[in-house]
Amino acid sequence: MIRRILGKLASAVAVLWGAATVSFLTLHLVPGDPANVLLGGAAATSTGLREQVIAEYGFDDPVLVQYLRYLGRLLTGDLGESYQQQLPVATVIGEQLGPTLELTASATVVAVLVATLTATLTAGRRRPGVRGLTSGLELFALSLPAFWLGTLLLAVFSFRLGLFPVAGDIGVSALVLPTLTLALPIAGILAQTMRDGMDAALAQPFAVTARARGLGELAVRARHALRHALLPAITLSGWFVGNLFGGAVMVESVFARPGLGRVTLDAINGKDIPVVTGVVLLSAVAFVVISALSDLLYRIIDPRLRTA
Amino acid sequence: MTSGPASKLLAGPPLPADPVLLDVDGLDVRFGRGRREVHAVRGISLRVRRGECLAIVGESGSGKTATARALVGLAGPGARVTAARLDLDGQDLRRLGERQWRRTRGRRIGFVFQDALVSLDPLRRVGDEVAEPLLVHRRVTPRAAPGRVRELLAEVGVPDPDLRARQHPHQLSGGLRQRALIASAMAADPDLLIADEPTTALDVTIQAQVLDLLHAMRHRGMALLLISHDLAVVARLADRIAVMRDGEIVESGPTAEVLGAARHAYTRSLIAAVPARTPPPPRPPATGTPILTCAALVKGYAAPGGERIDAVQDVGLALRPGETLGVVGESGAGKSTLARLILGLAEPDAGEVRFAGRPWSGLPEPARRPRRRDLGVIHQDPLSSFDPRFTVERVIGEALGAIGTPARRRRPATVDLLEQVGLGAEHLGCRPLRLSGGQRQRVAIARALATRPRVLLCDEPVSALDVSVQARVLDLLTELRDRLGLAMLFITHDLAVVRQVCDRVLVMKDGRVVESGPVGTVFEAPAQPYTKALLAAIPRW
Amino acid sequence: GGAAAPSGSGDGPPRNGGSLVFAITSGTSCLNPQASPNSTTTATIGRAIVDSLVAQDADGKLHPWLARKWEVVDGGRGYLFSLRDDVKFHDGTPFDAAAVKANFDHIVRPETKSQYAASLFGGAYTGTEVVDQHTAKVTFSRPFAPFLQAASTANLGIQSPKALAEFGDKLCAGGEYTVGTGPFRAERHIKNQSVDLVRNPDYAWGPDLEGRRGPAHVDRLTFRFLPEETVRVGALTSGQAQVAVLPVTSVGRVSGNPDYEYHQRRQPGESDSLFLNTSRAPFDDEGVRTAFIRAVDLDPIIKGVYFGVYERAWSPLSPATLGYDPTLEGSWKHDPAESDRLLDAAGWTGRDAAGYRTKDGRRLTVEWPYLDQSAQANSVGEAIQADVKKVGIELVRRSIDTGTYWDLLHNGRYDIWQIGYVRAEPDVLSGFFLSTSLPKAGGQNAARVSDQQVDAWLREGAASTDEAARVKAYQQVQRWAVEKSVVLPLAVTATTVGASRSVRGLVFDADGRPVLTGVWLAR
Amino acid sequence: MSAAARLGRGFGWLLLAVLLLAAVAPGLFTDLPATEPDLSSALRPPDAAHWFGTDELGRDVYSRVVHGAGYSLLVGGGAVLLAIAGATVIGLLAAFGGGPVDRAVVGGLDLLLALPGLLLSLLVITVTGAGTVNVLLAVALGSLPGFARVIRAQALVVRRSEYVEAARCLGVRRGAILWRHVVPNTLAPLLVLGTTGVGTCVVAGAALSFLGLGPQAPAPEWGTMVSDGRHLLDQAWWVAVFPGLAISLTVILVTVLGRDLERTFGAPAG
Ligand SMILES: Nc1ncnc2c1ncn2[C@@H]1O[C@H](COP(=O)(O)OP(=O)(O)OP(=O)(O)O)[C@@H](O)[C@H]1O
Ligand SMILES: Nc1ncnc2c1ncn2[C@@H]1O[C@H](COP(=O)(O)OP(=O)(O)OP(=O)(O)O)[C@@H](O)[C@H]1O
Ligand SMILES: [Mg+2]
Ligand SMILES: [Mg+2]
Repeated sequence: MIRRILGKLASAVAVLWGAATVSFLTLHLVPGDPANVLLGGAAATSTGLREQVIAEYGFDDPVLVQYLRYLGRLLTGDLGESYQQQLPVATVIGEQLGPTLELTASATVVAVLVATLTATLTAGRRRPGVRGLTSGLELFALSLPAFWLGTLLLAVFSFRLGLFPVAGDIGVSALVLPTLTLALPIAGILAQTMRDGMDAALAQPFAVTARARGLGELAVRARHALRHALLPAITLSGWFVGNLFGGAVMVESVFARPGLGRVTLDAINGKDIPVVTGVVLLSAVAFVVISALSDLLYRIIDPRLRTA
Repeated sequence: MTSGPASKLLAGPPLPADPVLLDVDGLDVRFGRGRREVHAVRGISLRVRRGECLAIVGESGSGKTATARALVGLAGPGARVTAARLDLDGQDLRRLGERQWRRTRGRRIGFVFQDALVSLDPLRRVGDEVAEPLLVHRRVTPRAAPGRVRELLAEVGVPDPDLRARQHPHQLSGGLRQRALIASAMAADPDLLIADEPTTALDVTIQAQVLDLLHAMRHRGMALLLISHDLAVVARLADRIAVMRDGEIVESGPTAEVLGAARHAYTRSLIAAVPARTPPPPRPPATGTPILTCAALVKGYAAPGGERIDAVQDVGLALRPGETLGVVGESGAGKSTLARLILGLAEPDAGEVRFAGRPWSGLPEPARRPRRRDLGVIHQDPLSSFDPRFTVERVIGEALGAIGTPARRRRPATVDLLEQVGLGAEHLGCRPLRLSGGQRQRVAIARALATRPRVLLCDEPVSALDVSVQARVLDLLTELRDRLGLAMLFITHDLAVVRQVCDRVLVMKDGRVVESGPVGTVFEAPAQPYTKALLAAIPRW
Repeated sequence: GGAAAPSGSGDGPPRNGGSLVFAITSGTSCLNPQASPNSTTTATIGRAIVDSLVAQDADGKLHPWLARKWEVVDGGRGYLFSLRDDVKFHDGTPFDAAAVKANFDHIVRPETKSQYAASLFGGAYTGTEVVDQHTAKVTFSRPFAPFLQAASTANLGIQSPKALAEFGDKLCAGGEYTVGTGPFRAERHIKNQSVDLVRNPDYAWGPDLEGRRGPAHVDRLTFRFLPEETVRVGALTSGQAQVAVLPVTSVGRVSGNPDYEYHQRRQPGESDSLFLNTSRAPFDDEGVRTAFIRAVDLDPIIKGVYFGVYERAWSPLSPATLGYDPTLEGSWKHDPAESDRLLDAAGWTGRDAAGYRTKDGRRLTVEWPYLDQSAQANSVGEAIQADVKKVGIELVRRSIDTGTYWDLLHNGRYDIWQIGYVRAEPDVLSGFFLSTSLPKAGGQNAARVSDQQVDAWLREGAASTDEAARVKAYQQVQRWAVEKSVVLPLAVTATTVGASRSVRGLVFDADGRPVLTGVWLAR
Repeated sequence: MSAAARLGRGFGWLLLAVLLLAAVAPGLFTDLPATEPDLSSALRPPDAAHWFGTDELGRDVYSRVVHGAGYSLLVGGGAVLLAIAGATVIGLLAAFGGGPVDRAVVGGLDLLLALPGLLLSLLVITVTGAGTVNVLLAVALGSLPGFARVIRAQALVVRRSEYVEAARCLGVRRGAILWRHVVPNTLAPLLVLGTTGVGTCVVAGAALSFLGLGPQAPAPEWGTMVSDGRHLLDQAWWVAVFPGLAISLTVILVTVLGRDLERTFGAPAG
């Protein structure tokens, strides 16, 4: 057990180190002089400023020295300072983490609920009507790029019908449309995966056995098949995190919500490499945490994976 | 034909006066539609009385499972079931609505499905699975359920039922799982218990225990519908036997009658397929220098928990030209690991394999490659030993290519080989998936022979086959051995098979050789209790 | 456009209280007006928090503000400001000459990394002298007339010296770190979301201009950053914001709706223009430049793409700026035939398979790199691209990133550069056409012109205190730029603001930016 | 399969064929220019002359959607092909390179998987700049790790399969085993993976375009069209809605047909 945990930790550290290195490399591959990026148009208004910035950030040191210094700073938890905002990256990201977490958490809940419901209600059903309709809807949902779905939802429910506020992160009602935008495409894929899992489980001998005991259809689904359907769904967790993040970038942009997505886009557009690096590291951490959690969940659901 | 002593002991007393419990007439089951329609069951009639045991036997795909499932209304999606009569205790099952079916299943008909190993929900505790029919049919209150579950598990002979109820299916052995399933099927005290192949997945020793258990159940007045492809298995239990083939019942009657004086040719072929009823005369012991020797082989694997499993411990053997050596032992005994060591697919941790008088284990693969042609292998599961994209011609052609047969001479050589194993040129273009099990195994044998080996290693070559097909393949192997003078190493868990084909036998348990010697000696006078148990479990009548 | 009477005045006395939400385009990366680039967002928010020495009215006239009066001394090389003595910063620090010195010195210090404010000193600032507690003298190395207007901007607004010293590198974060003397006190800034301001009840030193005297009427003023155009308009129409900067696409809907009041002010300064790089081929040839410009049928483009909201520009200088040369209007026509003739004359006589002109086997290609743009700016670009294609010029538009942007700009590796620049002062032209204002030196001379005559005019305009002389000098520059075809003026941009009916007292400053001191909410 | 399902499937393939045809020869479907502005007919609603209306520069939206098919399918298909090609090399290398190589490759893949696809794509664009080819590269890199993992897992399965062992026992050489058995059996499931991947990649490409990182104007790329047109949703819904529908339709088509392929060819050993 301890060895397993240590192994996991080691690979987590390796992933983080890799992420840090990737971001550092990106920094050095980016065309253009970082001093220009930092100074904007003021690059040369006063001589000396440029040199000062270069010295301050160590742009003139050998790459290896810069890399080691960068790693060293990371080890002490220092993510550096945003070029654009001249604030510590930790502050910049920290300020925006809240809204993104709120959005992704609510989207996760909605997506999982919707997927579970549709999967449970439609799995194994042969009636082409219901099943065709739901899988059609699912297909449609997953075919909608987040930016497009969001724009449509806004146009209809906010501008036309005025049911929800157009923007901002104030109150629950402002969260409804962004959540749906983020959740629906994910729910589409999740529902399909879960239904496939459920179909597979329902075809298993144990499901037939359960029916042969006199169990009703719903009971077979809820007590037996659902857990099995969850397993492949959990396998999607990595994909899920990636999609949540990618979706959040879009949703935050379309709904003009504050959050990490906006920060990332701004940073990428503005070549604010320290912030980009911070985001990369954060998402790597999120991935590591989520995969540890899904691992745990897997073990909770599937006793076969627990060591005897 | 004489009934063995075991069957005298076990067969229940015929109770002709008992009323008919299950009355089926003209049962028809079809799957699919149009050109793809499968007519699985074709108008069969069955009758089971209270307390009686009826066995349905027949080869794989004959429609046994389809029949059984139709009886509980679970023939499956896409199945169309019709019947002239389908009565349980006077009630017409054809008219049942979904709710009434639910009240019938589990409560009136208990069902133990084929595939005991996967018929318990792997994600739930064994106790919950056993309790399910109790709770669904409100036989006990939820509070009282655990107590009743424990009683049930104890009744079916599960030791330490408290612990087992709290465990998950994967923590139970196959035999225990099958017992738990039976306990669950019996929990709500049904009138009829349907057991579909209750022993196929099990080791011989455990198989005997489960059959004993089912026999004991019958004494509680429960009627039993037993389904199997193995005549020897049902002979011990059934009052009456119905023989199915291609969806029809070709013969039925009291057990002794069917076994003793089978009228239908198919029944007779089934009976003939039961091995080891008449052991072949012992052949003179082989002499000469062993072509294959293993000395003090040890192989361990790292188990998930961090400990090591010694799959093979201190195993030694010698195989001489023209000799057949059997290796037996139950699942996990280390037989396949031994085979892999001999094949050079795994390297021993200690010990040595010598082949044709020269070292074999521990060599780099390129050094072994030219000598591999002398060591043929037949795998347990022929299908997975073929590249799914290859035709029969390519499968065998590859083997021929490996010994340098030029491309243009491969086709006639392939046809030659196919003919040797009883197949023809018409099979050249087939993909393995489209061949029957017996044909696949023949292709596998043809491939093994393609390199003209001196030693043939067979790892469970017949365990995946139907009894009747199994008999034909065994005949083929012995015939080839005699004709080509091959040395054979025959790995199996089936002692009856060993008895039929081997000269000497090696009994393995937990990676060690517990007993070895000429077949006759070991079978007639086993020295070890483990061997005795194995022998006692061989089904026979 | 131009200066109109403040709207909504005259129906009863202003009511105090309530809070106002202003939906504004985007939070810039730096909210400190002294360090940020020239941005409407910073200027608008900054104006509500910090006061300046002088105030410029909508007509461009200068009025006393924190400076009671001023005097130009040393032949235009010095400005002597007599300061008010009754002013306090939001943090309680009294306002005095030392504060002025602290601010101006702070702005030009390299560590401040000022991207705009420092340039308002024209590189000529030599220092500020504290003559006495309430008299400050700002001195320059040469006569520098544009300074007074510069001193009226929020960028040179006076912030608390205590805050400047204390917060140092946090100033860009805006919010509570920006401490001024203005009608509102900054409370907090939530990045990418909003800036909250609260009323400064002590404010009694606003300039004597309509709607700017103070104190403010609303208790709370919130700027919401909504870069997504539809969302911003939605915020206004759904009542989540009372005032919103409108995208041109929505002007029609709001201006025609009686529930809203629509305000439009032309922005002064440098019109949205394309500068043609005269320092490299093919635009080093005046004929090719003229051919390019004549090939563009600008009227329908500007009218179509901007929905008739922005006027078509004729001069690099906006009509809302002192010194605009109205004679340039209609001075040239769309004339593809003339373009063809000029290009033939310039030797671009070949044609390649794609229909583009060639000379010596080289295609007539011009490159227009741009940083990410609005959809309209893109459309204008695409339309121009299609127009010049008709005369055989290939226009390659390339979206680039910030790093590349500065690289290309500094090194002159482009043919066309698009800039617009808001400032109510004709001297902006110096930034664009002075030979020393090359981008690398911090200027905007993207056409890379170097003409002694032009330099002379511009120097005269900057040095002279005589308005007529200045106007003449700057008009000559404009005419020259159009005649020499170094610039293709596109559109006179405008501030377009929609406000709900209840909003009263909204006025605009010389830059066409909303001033919120006098705003109040009717019931 | 029911008659209706067969019909639907036939129709689906037909539509995809039409889409592909539009991608390679848009001229067959429209003779209106896709990039030529005609300001006199800006923002016309859909009518007989302009089936999908016109945009703010008076360009025919239908023609732009037709011409845009090429970009979307190029990005979607190209990215998938590129990703699969890269993933195959990497996956096989890992599966056959042995312990250290495998660990290194798997570590690298884990790292890439740890970064959301969009973030990876954005990083690529940061380095390479915007543009069609760069979007293609970015999207390909974004989906490569997923593919590579599948391929490696499949290659491992194949490598350990009994038929590979059988070939070894026959004395077939390593190279021959790799080429004859492993590669074909590893790549078979990719057909399905690839088709469904096209849909994902089309969306990913459109998303990048939406963020302003796509093909350069005036290329009629669907994502860019939605992005630009959404500001006009009030006045001229058709400018954004039709390209949006085109994206959805394409994704649905390739997804459905990919699943169809899966049913037909998937898991042949089953
Ligand atoms: N759901 C199904 N759809 C189509 N065909 C089926 C289905 N279930 C069974 N069959 C076919 O019906 C026939 C009878 O199958 P069944 O399972 O009853 O055989 P069985 O006698 O139980 O064989 P085994 O000994 O292998 O269990 C077979 O040909 C089988 O392929
Ligand atoms: N690759 C492996 N890694 C870890 N453990 C293994 C491995 N192969 C076999 N074992 C273990 O070694 C033991 C012997 O396995 P082996 O396959 O040799 O048994 P067997 O006698 O062939 O059984 P069966 O009759 O079920 O085929 C088992 O406990 C098995 O779990
Ligand atoms: Mg069966
Ligand atoms: Mg084995």
